[in-house]
Amino acid sequence: MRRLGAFLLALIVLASLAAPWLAPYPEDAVDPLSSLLPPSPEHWFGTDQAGRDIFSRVLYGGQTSLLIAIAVLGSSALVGVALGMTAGYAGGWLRDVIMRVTDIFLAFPALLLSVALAVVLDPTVTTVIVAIAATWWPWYARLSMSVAASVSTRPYVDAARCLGVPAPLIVVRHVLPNSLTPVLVQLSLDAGGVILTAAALSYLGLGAQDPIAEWGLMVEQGQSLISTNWWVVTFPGLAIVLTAFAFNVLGEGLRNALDPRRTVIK
Amino acid sequence: MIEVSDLEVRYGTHVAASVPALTVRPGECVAIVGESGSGKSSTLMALLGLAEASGNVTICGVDVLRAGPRELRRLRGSKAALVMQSPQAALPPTTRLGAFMRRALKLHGVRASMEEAMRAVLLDPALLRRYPHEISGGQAQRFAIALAIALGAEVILADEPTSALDVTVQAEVIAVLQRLRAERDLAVLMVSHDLALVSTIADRIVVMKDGQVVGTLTHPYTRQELEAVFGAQG
Amino acid sequence: MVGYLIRRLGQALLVVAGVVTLTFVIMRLVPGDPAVAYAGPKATPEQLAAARERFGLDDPLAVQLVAYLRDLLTGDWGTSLHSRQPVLDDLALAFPASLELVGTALVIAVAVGLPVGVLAARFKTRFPDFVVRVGSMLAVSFPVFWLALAVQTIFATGLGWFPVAGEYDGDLDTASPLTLWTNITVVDALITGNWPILTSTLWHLVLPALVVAAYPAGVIAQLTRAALIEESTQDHARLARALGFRESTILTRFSLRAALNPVLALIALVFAYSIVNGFLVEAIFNWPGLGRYATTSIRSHDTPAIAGVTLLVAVVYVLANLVVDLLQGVVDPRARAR
Amino acid sequence: MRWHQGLLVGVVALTLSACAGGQVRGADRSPQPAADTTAPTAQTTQNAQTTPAAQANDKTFVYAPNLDVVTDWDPATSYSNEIIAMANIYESLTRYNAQTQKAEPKLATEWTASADGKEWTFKLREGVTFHTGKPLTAEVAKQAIERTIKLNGGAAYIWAPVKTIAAPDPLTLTFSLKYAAPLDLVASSGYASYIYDPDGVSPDGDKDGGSGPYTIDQWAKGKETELTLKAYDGYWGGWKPEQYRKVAFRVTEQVNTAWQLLQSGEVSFVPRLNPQLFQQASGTQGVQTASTPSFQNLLLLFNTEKLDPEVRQALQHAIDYDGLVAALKGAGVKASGLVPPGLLGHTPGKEPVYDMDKAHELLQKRGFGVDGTELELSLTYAQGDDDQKLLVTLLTSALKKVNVTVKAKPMQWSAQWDQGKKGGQDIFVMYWYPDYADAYSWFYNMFRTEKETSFNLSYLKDKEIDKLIAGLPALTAVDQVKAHEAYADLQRRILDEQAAAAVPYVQTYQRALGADVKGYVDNPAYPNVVFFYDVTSP
Repeated sequence: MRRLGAFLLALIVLASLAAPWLAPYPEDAVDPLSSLLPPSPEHWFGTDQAGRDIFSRVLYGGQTSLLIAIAVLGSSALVGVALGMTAGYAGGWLRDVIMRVTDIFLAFPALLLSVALAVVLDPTVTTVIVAIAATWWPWYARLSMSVAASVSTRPYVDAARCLGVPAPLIVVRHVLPNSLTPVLVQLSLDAGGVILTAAALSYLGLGAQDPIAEWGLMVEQGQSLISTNWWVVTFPGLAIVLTAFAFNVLGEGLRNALDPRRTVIK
Repeated sequence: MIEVSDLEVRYGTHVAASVPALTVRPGECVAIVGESGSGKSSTLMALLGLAEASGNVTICGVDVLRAGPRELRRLRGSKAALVMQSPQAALPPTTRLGAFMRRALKLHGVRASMEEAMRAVLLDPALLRRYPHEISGGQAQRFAIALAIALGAEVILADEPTSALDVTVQAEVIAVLQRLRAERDLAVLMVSHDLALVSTIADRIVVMKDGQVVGTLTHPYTRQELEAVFGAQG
Repeated sequence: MVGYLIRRLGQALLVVAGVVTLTFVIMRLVPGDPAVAYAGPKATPEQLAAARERFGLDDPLAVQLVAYLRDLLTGDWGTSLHSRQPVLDDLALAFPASLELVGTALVIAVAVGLPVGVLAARFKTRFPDFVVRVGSMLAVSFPVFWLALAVQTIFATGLGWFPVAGEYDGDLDTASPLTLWTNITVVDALITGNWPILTSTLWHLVLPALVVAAYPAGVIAQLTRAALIEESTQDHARLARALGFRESTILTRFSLRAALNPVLALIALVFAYSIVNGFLVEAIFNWPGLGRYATTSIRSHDTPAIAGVTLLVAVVYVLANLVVDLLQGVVDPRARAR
Repeated sequence: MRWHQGLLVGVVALTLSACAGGQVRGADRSPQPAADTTAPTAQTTQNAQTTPAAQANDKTFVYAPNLDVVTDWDPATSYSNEIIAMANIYESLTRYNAQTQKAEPKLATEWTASADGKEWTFKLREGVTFHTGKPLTAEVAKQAIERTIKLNGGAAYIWAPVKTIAAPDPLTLTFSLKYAAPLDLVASSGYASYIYDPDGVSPDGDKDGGSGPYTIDQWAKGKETELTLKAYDGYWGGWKPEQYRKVAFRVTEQVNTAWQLLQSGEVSFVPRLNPQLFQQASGTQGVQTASTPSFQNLLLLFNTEKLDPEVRQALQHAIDYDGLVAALKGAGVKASGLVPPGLLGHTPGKEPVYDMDKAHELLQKRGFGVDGTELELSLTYAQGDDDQKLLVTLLTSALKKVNVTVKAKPMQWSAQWDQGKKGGQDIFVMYWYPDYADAYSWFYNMFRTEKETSFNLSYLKDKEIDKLIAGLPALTAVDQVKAHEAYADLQRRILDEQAAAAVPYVQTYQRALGADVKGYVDNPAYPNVVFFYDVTSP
């Protein structure tokens, strides 16, 4: 199972990174006269309303989606784990404060907070990253907090405390390594979700804007042409499904390999 | 009645335990002793056909390793009963004790009085309405024994029955076990790492180390014999 | 138990207050003048000034926030700038339809996800398990708006098996008028025995509900399978096996109830998530839920309305969690001891 | 366990009782005789002639708008999408005809203006009653217009020239103005010009004070079929069997969903399809299309304070006008000057030219261009508008070739307008449409010097142009030939000399209707309005 996921993902990452060479046309080559051509040998996926080659844009779109996924997961894991660690290790009132803030962000429907933020900052790819990260870090905070809390009760952590080792050092050397596995597993599981949310944001017109190639945006643009030019909306949609599926399969495989016993609710 | 000969318990390719010969006659109590990881629990599981094993095991006339699933299911519970280490965890958390026992009795088509079985292990029948987490460890262990008796088991396999309990409660459970063994001529095979406790009730002690039987002591044991077997490891 | 409940309610209120403040502050940072949404795109400067004055848009942010929170407590959720109606009335009108859609979707998701999860756990590592795992992973990989478009084009327009859009046939409004009690069409139709509207609404509900149900069904199946497998490795399952119970009985009788705990918690979480997912589906299927109101509010950045929608979804999330807490007590006796 | 169930049951009962009581949604609320709603089914219409009392034609005209219909029920302040219903419930003194470019009689049968265009007298139609039963008199008309002016909402500013209104006799209405203005055109406006019975006005749409052919039947805000209208039997124009007696507005956000509903016959009219669907519609059986130039054009307003004149002229030449109109596939037609066709002041022959060499030449004059310094321009346009996105895409890639980078930012109107008022961008892209059929609206709003910027988003400050604009109303009222010359002169100054703006195209309405709808005429003076009384179905 895991091999399938890894293979699919490698394929997608390679195709996206190699977009500049693989793609037959530049990302934003506009050609109004050849707008909305059906799939053909020159245009494998056909062209969109502005006459741009959809196959090339799907490849470039891969770059955008992967960039968003990595940036969101990276930043939210960083913030989440840091907060989670301090909360888990420190305990007491600090833990409660952090947990309440996390609850507030958790209670906030992810898409709505992203939409609210995207409306505030003008719609660009960075906005999407900030908006989704703002709703994703609580998961990692809560996860790493529970792990840190259990790890910090282990005898060897108490022993280190008795030796007067400063708290931050204990956290970094002892608590952090043990908490990484569940967080890592969760990251791979969440990647699919991030891509879907980013696509939803762009679909609502609050994410990446023209002429940047972004799958959600391409679906939105092609949506009203579904009964006349089906290919404009179909291929970007399939790209989203395939990538999210690959991430999910890899995540599932990783979870079973690294962490067979823990079932983590996302 | 339990008869075992050249039993080998395997996890994939790794041989967890091998027992050349072991018999437990009705009314007799035999204990398998050894550190954790010496393969004693796997042996017990193999006796009920719940672990991959070769050789031959007959319990109450049933050749366990070659019996079909239906025959095995009839053996388990009604002839051979298992008592596990952590009492609470061994009972389904969301089912009341009485309901669980009633369903087990129905499964084996045994009509027995649950109240009588509870009294036999000195438990108040009213506890039947409780959930597992609403009773103590000792009570849970005795309930497991009551379950075995109610089903009419002739053989009891106990996997570290008392190690999770504190000393006073241990004595109660052992006393009940001893009394029932005598009254009902039960064959008891117990697995434990607590030598002191075992030496008070077991007729014979089989000592295992790293999956091998390293010695068998018969009651009464002299200090020398014990040291000879255990002292050697230092 | 009551003490525990009060503490949970306290936490819930705190969370909701936090969500409201967060939304309000974010919305007020939005560039552009909210008064335009009220006064109209071609309003004259005086009309804009009048609108700003009426809604106190010129006061400092803190004053506006305090005023907004105070009104909130008295049930005044502010006036929506673009619909010029009290926000609470707009929500009361539009939300039941979203509730109807998401509620049906969740019923389908549980009805499909749970048994499929049990099936996968029962035949662990064998073919049915593989099919369920791949299927559920696919279900959670679909972008809901794209799935809605595909399903509508294939089953409604293409094959014509289902209606293209709408909550029920338009002419039914006169042919067999519906008496409103809860504003949820299916419930009202059921209560007043209005069969034509009931059948028509259910028929219109099939496609959108299935689309919204895809994600929850997937995650429920995955979690049920994982929870069941974990339960079946516990000691009590081994004892049950030692007592001669058959594997399937162990799964359904003993392990399932214990595994329901995490699944219930998941349902509360997925419920709030699906409401927002529903917004995207409503636009495509012309479903008169909160989606249209939410997207219009966001587009005309109508702060009170957006804050109202967010608050409503947050309250639903908190309520769902509370209900789940109660249900967990019913399902799993251990939870009651908490 | 027990009290859990108690709590749950309690909660459910609470929500049930708290919600709306037993209010019946479908049934009629106004005092219509019950017989009216249970209209006989289709087959009985054949024998309609034999029983004149029976219903002539109960077919419903279903209009599928893409936005919520009603925001404001008050005819005085209504200023948004509800015009598509209000124009059928309320009537004005006159109605504009785009073919003759003149205002034609409606509630006023005839009218005269004094030589100086400051005194106007309107003769009112006899036998007209409002839906409240009250007959139409000059006194009621006077009250209505004065209430609209007092409320000063929506497009009330159109009555700015009015000094006093008088009702010498029940059927004569006279206006005296502060300055000459084309009052017949003003009275034909789509907004704030309705003549209504103030007692009939109600904010929650359960009754109306209109005199039009239809009255409100049922308003269910937020529902898919948001609004239904029904025929007003006492309408002065009378009723013929083939006319529609019922109208339903079924809100459909997605254009693709609207197209499916039209094909399946569930909807009779879709106001806007995208160009591709429109092309397919013209070839589809059971569907007819109508394409008419509107009074709405797309404008690029260049920041006259920040950009040099040569740069502005270069930008005028850098728009691929033909490529854009081709890509729009009929949704727009090339514009000639600021004033769309069908309005007084439209000057043919001013079509702009796409000429990148000339543009580059102009840029080089100011030190820009391929070998000059890179020019960066900020542009704002409407978020989510496909046509504007297309223009921006074409303009960005064209200017890239001459070393000009365009930072385009899609924004919501309120944010875009707010930034525009503070002079925050180089190019401001937006649509404009007049409130009434008079070209004056473009010049008064967008090119007249403003102390506090409202719509003059090219920040033009030119005394000469201001003077010419101020003279327009009087000329339109008194001497239309001179008015036309004044418009031509103004456009030469604004577009050619100052190069303050570029007008890529005039939007064409692309309507799609059911095949059975006959007699539909698209009147651009009333955006997206279908006059249901004027259409018939066999």
